[in-house]
Parts: sequence; structure tokens; C-alpha cells
Amino acid sequence: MELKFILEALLFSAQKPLTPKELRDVLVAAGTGDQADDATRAWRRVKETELETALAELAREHAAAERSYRLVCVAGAWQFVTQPDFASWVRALVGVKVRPPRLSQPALETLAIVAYRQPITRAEIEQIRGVNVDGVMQTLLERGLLENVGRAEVVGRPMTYGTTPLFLEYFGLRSLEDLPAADELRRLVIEKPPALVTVDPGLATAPPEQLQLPPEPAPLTASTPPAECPTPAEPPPPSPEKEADV
Amino acid sequence: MELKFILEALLFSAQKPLTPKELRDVLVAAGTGDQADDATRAWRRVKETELETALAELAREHAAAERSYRLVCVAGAWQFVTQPDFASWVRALVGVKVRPPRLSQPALETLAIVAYRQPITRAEIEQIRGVNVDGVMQTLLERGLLENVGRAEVVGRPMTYGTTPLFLEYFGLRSLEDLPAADELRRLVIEKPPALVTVDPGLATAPPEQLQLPPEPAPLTASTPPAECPTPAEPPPPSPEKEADV
Amino acid sequence: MADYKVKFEVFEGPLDLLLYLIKKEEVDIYAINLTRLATQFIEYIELMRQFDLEIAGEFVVMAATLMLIKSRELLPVDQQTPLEGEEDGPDPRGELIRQLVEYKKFKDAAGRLQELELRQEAIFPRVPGPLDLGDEPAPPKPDVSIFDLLNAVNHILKRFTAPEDSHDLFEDRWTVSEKIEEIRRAVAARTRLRFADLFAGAASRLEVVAAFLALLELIRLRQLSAVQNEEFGEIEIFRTDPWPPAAESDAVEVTSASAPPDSPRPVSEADSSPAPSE
Repeated sequence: MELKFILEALLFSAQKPLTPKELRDVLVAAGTGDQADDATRAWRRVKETELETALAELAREHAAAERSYRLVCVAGAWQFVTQPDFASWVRALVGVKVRPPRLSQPALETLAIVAYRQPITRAEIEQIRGVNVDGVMQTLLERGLLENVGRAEVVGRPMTYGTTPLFLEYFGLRSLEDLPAADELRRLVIEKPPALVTVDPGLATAPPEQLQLPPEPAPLTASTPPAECPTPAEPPPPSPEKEADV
Repeated sequence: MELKFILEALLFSAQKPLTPKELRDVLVAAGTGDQADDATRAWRRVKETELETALAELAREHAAAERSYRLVCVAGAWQFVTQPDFASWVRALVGVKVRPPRLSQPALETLAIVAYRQPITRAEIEQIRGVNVDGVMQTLLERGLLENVGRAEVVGRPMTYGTTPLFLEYFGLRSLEDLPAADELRRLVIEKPPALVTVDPGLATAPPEQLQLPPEPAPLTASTPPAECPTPAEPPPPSPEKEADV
Repeated sequence: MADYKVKFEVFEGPLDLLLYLIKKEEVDIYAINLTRLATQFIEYIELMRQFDLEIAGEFVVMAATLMLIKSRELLPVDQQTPLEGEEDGPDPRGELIRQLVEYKKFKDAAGRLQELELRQEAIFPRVPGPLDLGDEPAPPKPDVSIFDLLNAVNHILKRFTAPEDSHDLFEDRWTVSEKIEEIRRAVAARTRLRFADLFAGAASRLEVVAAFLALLELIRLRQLSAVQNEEFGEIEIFRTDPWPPAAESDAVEVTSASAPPDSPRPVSEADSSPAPSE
């Protein structure tokens, strides 16, 4: 495998400019693992000067090819960029309507649950949705909209899931804080009159069976379970006295 | 400005695969604004067929360049991808590609049958595989690789199944025409030797529903799918006689 | 025992086992000695029985077919009695071979799909960093989805820019269950509702959130559905028929009368949202 093509493939796949040192680190990492094949091992000890020579050659080749993009080095880091001539079209790319993700309604629901409740385990999602979510989770993981983010400190240490940067991009969000009503939906413990709810605290939506119970006309104050403040980070709920003051 | 380079720059900058229609939308949007210069305006009224021709040419050029990446069309949308040879390095850079668990042998067999013979009923699949397929069908439906596409016009009007766009994406196929050896498996092939097969000879690989039709001596050409498939045809399978010689 | 079980599950049915036996014999399907094949097949079934494995019915049917073929081949052709309905049916041997050829083709096709599957794992799409073009609007999304609803609710929430401490006052006042009942009543009376109407009288962000969660819940329970006829158009809420039992609905009506949802509202919208101008 020629070094320049390896570097090309890396720069081609990178989300940001890479320095020769960073590129070397990748070659070292790839060639070090147990499963690394001989071709990959071969570049484990490559020198930065070799990299620089190969990068310069690559840049020459791409300049000579006179395509719509080229390889440039800015402030010591290499990246592929499109030629400025095409800027007006590339700029239009951002504003153009993309086709909707091929996601089913169950997938969207699952996504919404994870978005607001991450990190969350599969079991917790199933508890909310009331169905097995294996298939849907696979799709969402495959789509890169969700990812494994760790393990829950409960029996069996199940994996926990969260949303990816692609998720934000898909839905045009700058961050998770941008999710509509993020604060409230995330921390809101859905407290209901005791007669209505026996759900675990922390579920944004009560399981259907509970919702179908006849509402008991309990007085408003009695309907508030004591000390419902969900997260320690929360400011304490205002005291009733304060409310009365308003 | 050559159209193919504009498209190349767009696909090079895009965050996700783009269909010819989406590319056209970009060209229209870029050429419509007040500040659009003449070069940009010029492509405002481009036709999708022109785009498709340019895309095909681009793909050919990139294949011929034999670099570490190429331009592919998957499920109707175009994108640049790296060559599989560089996977070990790219993986070291961007991490393991998130994919659902690999499919089991029964699942692959069932998928293959549906892919080549759709629309097809469960009973017809079982006829070919010789086993009950309920479990495996459920998995494939849940993973979104298959879907219900209608009902067969036979007694009981059983559901028929077909592959989804996700199926194409999962296997990196442009369209169903891109399935390996599609011709062989879809077309009615006359199987020999006649001494052994006393069935209507044309039915050896006939889709099951054809078995129910009265044996009309239709010309073979009529049963061959139209040759719109742009990819080079697979070499024909060895004939039974040849196979027997080995 | 478990080991044997695994071993036999490698065979995905009788055709799979037959193909395996043919491959072991290293002969072409058309050239197989079906008599020998039948013997081997039945040996395998016996083996499975000995190991106390569950044998699928398909294997037994196949064994019977093979026995039939075998017995017929032992007889000279002129002594064979025609099978029932054989005149219009294929002979079992030819039919079996046809089936095997057919199955083998798809087994091979499955192998090719598997190669594609593995290849896809090694192919990485180019995903360049996001374009730095400043504050472009997010691309619109066709189809109404949960996120359209979320976006819509966000619009409404923007009306409530009250400082933290003031909206906390309402934290306990609005619950999803109450809102569910409220929406059910509203839709029961009118069958259809504009999405925005659900929030028209809301006094706080939390009330909007509670109403929105209630709406999601009702949609999830398929009691309501949301329809958006054009992009960014008005979202309408419909009742999904059949509506739950009338008796229950009536009960709801009664309770609602005793506790109208919008009666005790200590602070008006204007009072509660002195939009902090920043």
C-alpha cells in the first residue's frame, strides 16, 4: 500500500485539517493493535519527514488533476477544500431541502426519548415505549443518530445510549440545549395525583394503563407528591408561601 | 464551468449522499438569487437527465483514477467513499463504523430470495428454503430490510414482501438491478438435462407464482427484464453440463 | 448436548442438509446418487434423534420423500404403479433436484450478499466538517414528525421568556394527566383542533410543556393524530376513531365541570412574561 494513498484516504475522511504529526499518530495506532495486518503494521514506524514528502506529492498530483477540489496545507495542517470557483453552489447546498430521514414513527419516538433522557438504557426506553426496541435501536445506531455512551451503574451494567452530533445536524440543532423545552422535559418529573400515577419517577410519559384511570378530583395541593425535585442540580422548588406572595 | 465539476464540488462538500433531484435543487437555488452571477444562473434550468449523465461520467473518471476513494451511488443517492483497502487506517481515525449485528445465514438466504423474487409471499419463500421462515421474516421486517408491499391475488390473499431502500443502503447497492447475478436469478432459465427434469423445463428457476400459470410457450426474451442496468453484467453461470464435466 | 445442538443448527432445513451431503460427495447436483443420499440423510436424522434433538417436521417430510424416491428406483420402471395424480405432477426425483438447484442458487446469492455486507463495513463515506457559512437557517423537514411538533412547541415556548424563578411558581400546577384530560375534552367537543389552540391560554412554559407532553401521549396512544398539510403549515389535531368508551368520557366531563382547567390562574400571561430584553 502506497503511503500517499493511505494519507489521502485519511485526509479524505477527516472532519478537520490534520497535521503530519496527527497523521503519523493514526498510522501508529492502526499498526499497533493485535488485529493489525502486515500492510498496516508496515507503516507503524513511519517518519514525519516521509509523511511530509508524501503529502507534498499528493498535493502536486491533485493540483495537476485540475478537479473541483484540491489538497491544501494551512497553518501546518492538511485538508481537502473545494476550489473557490464553486463557492456559489456549495453555499447553496446548505439552504437546500434535504429529503427526510427514512425513519419510521417508532424510530422517531425512540429518538425523542433518548434525546431528552440520555444517557438511557434500552430497558428504560422499552419501559416508556412499551415495546421491544431492538430493531429500532439498530436502525438508529446504524444511522449514526444514536451511540453507546457508557454503562449504567445498575445490575448487569447495561449499555447506555445518547444522541450523536449527526443527530443535532439532522434536526438543525446547535446543541442538546436547543431541543425545545429541553430543561423542562429533561428534569420534569411527571408528578400526578397519587391516584393516577404509580410510575417510576423520571418517566416523562406515564404508561398508558395509568393514563386511562379515571381522574380523581383530588385537591391541587394534595396532588403534589412531597419532595418531588428530581435532580440535585435543580434549584429547590419555590415554597408555597412564595407562591402565595405573587 | 463544467457541470460535472460543479456536481463534484457539491458531493465533495456534502454531509450526506445527494440524489440527482437534490443536486438539481441546489443548482436551481444557487442560480435563482439576486446575487447569482451568470455562470451560476446558467445552470438554473438544468435537467435531471443531464445531471445523471454527468454523474455517471464523474463516477467513471474517479474509478479510472484509481485513487483511495471513489464516487458511488447507493439507493439513488451519490456520495464519495473510501476504498475498502484503507479501512484499517480510516477506522483508526474515525472509529469503527456503527453497523447493526451481521445477518445470520438464514436471514441472508431469505433476503436473497425476496430481493430477487419480489413481490413474494411467505409461502413462496418457504417453498424455496424448505423451512418455516416466520422468525427470520420478523427479524428482517423489524430491521427495516423488508416490508409488506401488498397482497397476492391468490386464495387467501396472502401478504407479499419486498426489499426497502434501507436494504440497498445496507448492502451498498445502487438499485435492485445492481444485485449480483440479478439476471441469472430473475430470468427464466431453461435448466437441463431433460432426462432428469420432467417438469416444464423453463420453470427451473421460475418464480413460484409462475408455476401456477398455464405453461404458455412465451418467448424467452419477453421474460428477460429490460436491459437498463448500467453495470456490467456478471459472467454467465456455468451450464449444468460444464459443471458436470468438472 | 448443547454442543451437538449448535452443530445441527448449522443445517437450516432439509435442503441445506442435502446440499451439504452433496458437497461432501463432491458431485454435481444432477449427478447425485439419490439412493445413497437418502441413506445418508436418514442417518443424520437418526443421529439427531439419538442426541435427543428436536427434529423439525420438514426433515421428516424430506426423509419420507427420499424413501419414496429410493424405493421407486429399486423397482424396474415397468413395475412401478403410478403415484396418485402423477399424470399431472412431476416425478419426485426431478422435483427434488429442481428444488435443490433452486435453493442452491439462492444460497450462493446469500453468500454474495454477505460479501457485500462485509465490504460495506470497510467503506467509509466522506463526511466533511460542517460548512462555515454563518447562521443559515436549518433545512426544513417535510412530513410531520415528532420533531415538527417539538419545533412548533418551541415557537410557543418562546412567548414565555419569564425569568427562571417566576416560572418555577407554576411547576406544580400543571400535570400531564390533567392536560391529557383537558385536550381530550377539547377534542371531544370539536373533533378537530388547531395545534396552536392547545396552547393559546397557556400561562407558563411549564404549562405548555405539560400540554405538549399530553399531546404526545395521546398521539402515542393513537387517540389523536396530528396532520400538517403543508410545510410549516398549521398542524391540526384530529380525534382518532374509535374514541374510548363513552361512559369513561362522560365521567371525565363530569369531573371537569367540578374543576375547570383554566380557572385558577394567579398570574396573567402579560404579568408573567416581562420579556427580558437582552
